Amino acid sequence: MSEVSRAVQEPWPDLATQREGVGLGIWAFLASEVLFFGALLTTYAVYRGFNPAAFRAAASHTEIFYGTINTVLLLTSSVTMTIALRASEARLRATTINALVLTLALGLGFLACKGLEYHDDVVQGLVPGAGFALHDPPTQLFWMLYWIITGIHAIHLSAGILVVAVVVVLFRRDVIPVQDSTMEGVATYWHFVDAVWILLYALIYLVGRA
Amino acid sequence: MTLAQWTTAASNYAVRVDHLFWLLVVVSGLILLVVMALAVGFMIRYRSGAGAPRGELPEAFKHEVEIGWTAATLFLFLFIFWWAASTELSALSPPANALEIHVIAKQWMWRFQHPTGAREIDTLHVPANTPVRLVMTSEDVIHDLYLPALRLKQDILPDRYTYEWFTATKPGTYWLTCAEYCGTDHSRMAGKFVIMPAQDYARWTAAQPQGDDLAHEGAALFRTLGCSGCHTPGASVHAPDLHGVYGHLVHLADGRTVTADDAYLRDSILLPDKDIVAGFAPIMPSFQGVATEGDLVKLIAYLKSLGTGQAANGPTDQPARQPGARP
Amino acid sequence: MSERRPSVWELARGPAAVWALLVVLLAVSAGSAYMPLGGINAAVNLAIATVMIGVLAVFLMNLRWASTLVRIVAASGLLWLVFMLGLTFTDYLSRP
Amino acid sequence: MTEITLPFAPVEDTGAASYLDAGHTIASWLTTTDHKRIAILYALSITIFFFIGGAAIALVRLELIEPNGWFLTSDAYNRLFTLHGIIMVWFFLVPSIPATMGNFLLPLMIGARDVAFPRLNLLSWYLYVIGAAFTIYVLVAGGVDTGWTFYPPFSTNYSNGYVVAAATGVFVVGFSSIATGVNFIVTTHMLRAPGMTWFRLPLFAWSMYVVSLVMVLATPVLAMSLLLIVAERLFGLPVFDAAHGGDPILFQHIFWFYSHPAVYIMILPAMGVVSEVFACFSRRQVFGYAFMVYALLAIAVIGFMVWGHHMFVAGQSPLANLVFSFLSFIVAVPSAIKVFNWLATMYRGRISFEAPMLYALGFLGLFTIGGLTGLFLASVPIDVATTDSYFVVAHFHTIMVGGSVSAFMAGIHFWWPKVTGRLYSEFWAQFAAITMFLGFNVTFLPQFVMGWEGMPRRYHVYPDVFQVWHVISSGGAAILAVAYTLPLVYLGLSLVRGARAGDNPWHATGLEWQTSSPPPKENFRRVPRVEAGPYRYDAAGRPRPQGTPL
Repeated sequence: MSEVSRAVQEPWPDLATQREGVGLGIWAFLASEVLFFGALLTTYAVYRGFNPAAFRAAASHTEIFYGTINTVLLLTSSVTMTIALRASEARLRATTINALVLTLALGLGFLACKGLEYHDDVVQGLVPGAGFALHDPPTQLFWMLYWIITGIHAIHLSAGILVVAVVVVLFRRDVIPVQDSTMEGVATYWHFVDAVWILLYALIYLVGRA
Repeated sequence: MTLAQWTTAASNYAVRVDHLFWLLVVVSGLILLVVMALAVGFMIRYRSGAGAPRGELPEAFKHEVEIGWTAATLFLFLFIFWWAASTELSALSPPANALEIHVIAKQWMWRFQHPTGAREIDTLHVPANTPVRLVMTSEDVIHDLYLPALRLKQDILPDRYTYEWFTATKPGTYWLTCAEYCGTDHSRMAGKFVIMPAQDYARWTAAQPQGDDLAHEGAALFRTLGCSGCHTPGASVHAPDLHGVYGHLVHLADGRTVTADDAYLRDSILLPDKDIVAGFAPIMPSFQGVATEGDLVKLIAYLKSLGTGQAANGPTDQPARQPGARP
Repeated sequence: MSERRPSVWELARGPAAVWALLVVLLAVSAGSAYMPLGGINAAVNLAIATVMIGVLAVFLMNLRWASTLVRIVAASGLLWLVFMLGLTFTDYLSRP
Repeated sequence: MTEITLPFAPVEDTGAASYLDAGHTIASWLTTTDHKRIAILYALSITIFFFIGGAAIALVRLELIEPNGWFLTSDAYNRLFTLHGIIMVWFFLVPSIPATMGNFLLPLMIGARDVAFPRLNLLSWYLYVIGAAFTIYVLVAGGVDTGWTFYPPFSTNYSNGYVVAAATGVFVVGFSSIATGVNFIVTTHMLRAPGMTWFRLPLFAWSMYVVSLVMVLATPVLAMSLLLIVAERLFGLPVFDAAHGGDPILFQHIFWFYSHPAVYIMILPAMGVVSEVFACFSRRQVFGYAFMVYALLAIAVIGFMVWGHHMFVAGQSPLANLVFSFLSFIVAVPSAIKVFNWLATMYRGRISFEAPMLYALGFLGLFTIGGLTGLFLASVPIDVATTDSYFVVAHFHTIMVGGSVSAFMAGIHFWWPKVTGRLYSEFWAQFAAITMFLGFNVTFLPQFVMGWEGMPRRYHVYPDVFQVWHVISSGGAAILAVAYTLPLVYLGLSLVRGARAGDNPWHATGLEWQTSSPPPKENFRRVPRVEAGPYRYDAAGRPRPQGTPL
């Protein structure tokens, strides 16, 4: 009982309403995020629509190996995150923390892969500007979008990793009980970052392969 | 300067715009008057302490009133939209024989190039009662050619063409100025817009110091920039023959078909890999940074002089060719 | 506080099935990208990505169990994205 | 106002500790999670920026007395109007009503103890402060000259101002908007008092809810558009570079996808405020309450589909021009309905003319003018003729200053007794309201005229034929400056020597009037139970409160 009352915060009347409120809040935030990425998608769609050949040529230089590995890593992390959320609802403290740590590791693995991939891209001269490796000017549009979109995605993922790390510490030290409504928000946000990546995978790595 | 140099409506289109404007002034003036009269009337009649009936109104009545003024507003607005839209649509397409003048804007001046090769800075002479089509581009930021006497504005973009056309009717000296904020001296990027009777215009252009007309200068550039090395029938390099290409349909390597208009030719010179003509290898280098905006105008004029394709009245002479227009 | 606590396996079973489905879809998508289908490649890849995101949203983000309100909020982001794409392309596709 | 005997006893014992007494240290304010204190923090911050932005434009108007300028360089002039735009739009108008009155009143009006996420609420203020710090840095370092619209390629490659810092400031303050929006949405959904159904919400609460939707769905797009500008300027990426096949017009699409709804972020809360004021000072139920709600929602949704009317001359396709023109006419319908409903609210009322009502009446007139001139600009040929001229400047100032700022003042005066527990000088308040209305018209009506005659906006030097209008306009601006400074004085004085206001000085019906003035930290000692909709006044003008304490 005291655990429950500890999890309820001002101004909420009870834990159920609070969970619902956090869920609604995070979804409202994600609707906002959809439009944040949406502006980039619109840019991508317009530029690709008018430079289809250049986009195919440019995209074939992306590292699909890293891209695919990263997609699998993120998909897996979503599953461990779901397990963490369900465990927290069932008040399984140890399982929650373990699943979160696993999620954290997968997220860090993604960033590590991404770093290697960025390194390769730079080495191959795929940073738009003087000395860009490809000939046709509109190919730079694709790579401009590549850097911006994956960069912003990586920042989102890093934020997710940071939050998960903090939550793990708070759970371990028992500062907040695991059934706290925090998990609801953290999990939903994490899945969103995963969902964005799934779309990016199709827009960045699978173009111009055939 | 007189105010008339700004406000005179110097074309039939401008007169139509003024009609629409005054219609709107009258309509919105009446609405404003009604709103004000009701507000003041209620303020007096129903002021606190005044003896006036204050009973509730029946709900059904309220409902009908709401529906009533919603419908009335909607129909009025649709009427205005219809009027405005038809004014816009009536001026969409320039006639095929329009006189083509090139406009190049840069911080903070205007360059105008007439088909005869006459060119001027910060002053634009046009013949009256003759359709004129402006083909405009910018060398730096976005500008906007504002011709107040014609009620016309059109943004001018770098690396693109935008278009504008009009048939001026009232000879006189008016203003032209930049209407899109473009930096420090935006407000000084102004000049004169001179509408002259057609014969005066002809005399004026004849009197201009002019070497060659645009097409001849373009022909010279075609050689000095090295275009002719490939784009001549006998060249060793396999490149498309450009005779009669202008206005012609071009089949591209990826299966699309485009019309060779100003925007296409410009892109082909600057972004040669974008639209590869079917049957040719993408070997042409980009002339980005080699050919200036002025050079492009001349080159395209030269290509036009080589004869136009079957679609002479077609796409190029279509209205308001927009920037971003992609073949 | 006497309800039975589920085992880890019970918790993981559902998500693991979803994971398997997603990985299969990923494989199909990546594989199809190498088949020369012309313009259909992009359509297939986007369709599979949409399905994957849908599966993720419905089963892992719990939209399946969410209130109508949350579903409306989730849909509104997409609807507004449609406004943005739709009207922007009204311009681009009709430029002469 | 005629003396009205209250049919109910005050529900709170006055004299109990208010939120103002919950700590008197600076730290107690800077770490507060009380929505009422955060509202005060916001109010102080936006007031500072209002006067900075006002000072910038005062210099501009002074300079424009002479056609060729007399004390500013063109660069300085350009920086001043840019700064005026950036500050007034993002650091005053957008947060003005929602972050101050919305924060203070939304929980009170719906009978909640606080907003849903109090710490997020505080975070949103700190985000505002961080964004503000960037803007102050830009101001001190030497300004930015892109205009508030940041159009590329000028902003990315040609401007020599502090574009990156300015864009970062706006980017950050955008997230403060999003945080406020999310907070209000969840608050309105989850924390309404028992019996407070959706159609019993006061229209101000409705407007806060609707504006939150717009903030949440529009602001991220602004953030991205600015991020792209920064990416191009800072890293040289060819984002909007036509030489690489990019399109500067695409920036305009993305930018206006936010910036047109931003106009509704500014005006929807204003509509909410004046609805409250009209009902209270007409002693009458708002006419067509349900239609008012639908109109708010319609404006919010359709308002997202009209952004292209800012781009009729930008190089958009003729078809897109027609579509956006059509939708712009459609979005004007619900706005018109609201004007008629406010008028009808006065019909058969018992109208009294305290300061809030005077401001609201000023709003009504100016909003009508602003809305009607909007019809001109929705018509493509008229827009082509007048866009980027003073006609547009006058139009949107009539909506944003004549509309939103008038409503902001109406709200400040209406709820001042609730917020501070004090009454201000009614005479000076009425004087300021009338001066503001007159000053506004003297400033902006001439701008309509010269705009139609062709005077382009953002012009440092101008043809001398327009001088007479500029001089009149600058004179009006001087009157406005006085009118805006006056409230600072008499409202300030009321804090030290104003009479005690009592819990419900206007005899209004909303829940916020049923707690003490100023309210206690927890808003209500006893959670109210809501039994009816808002704005119930009997035939004699006596209020019947919305709820009773449980």
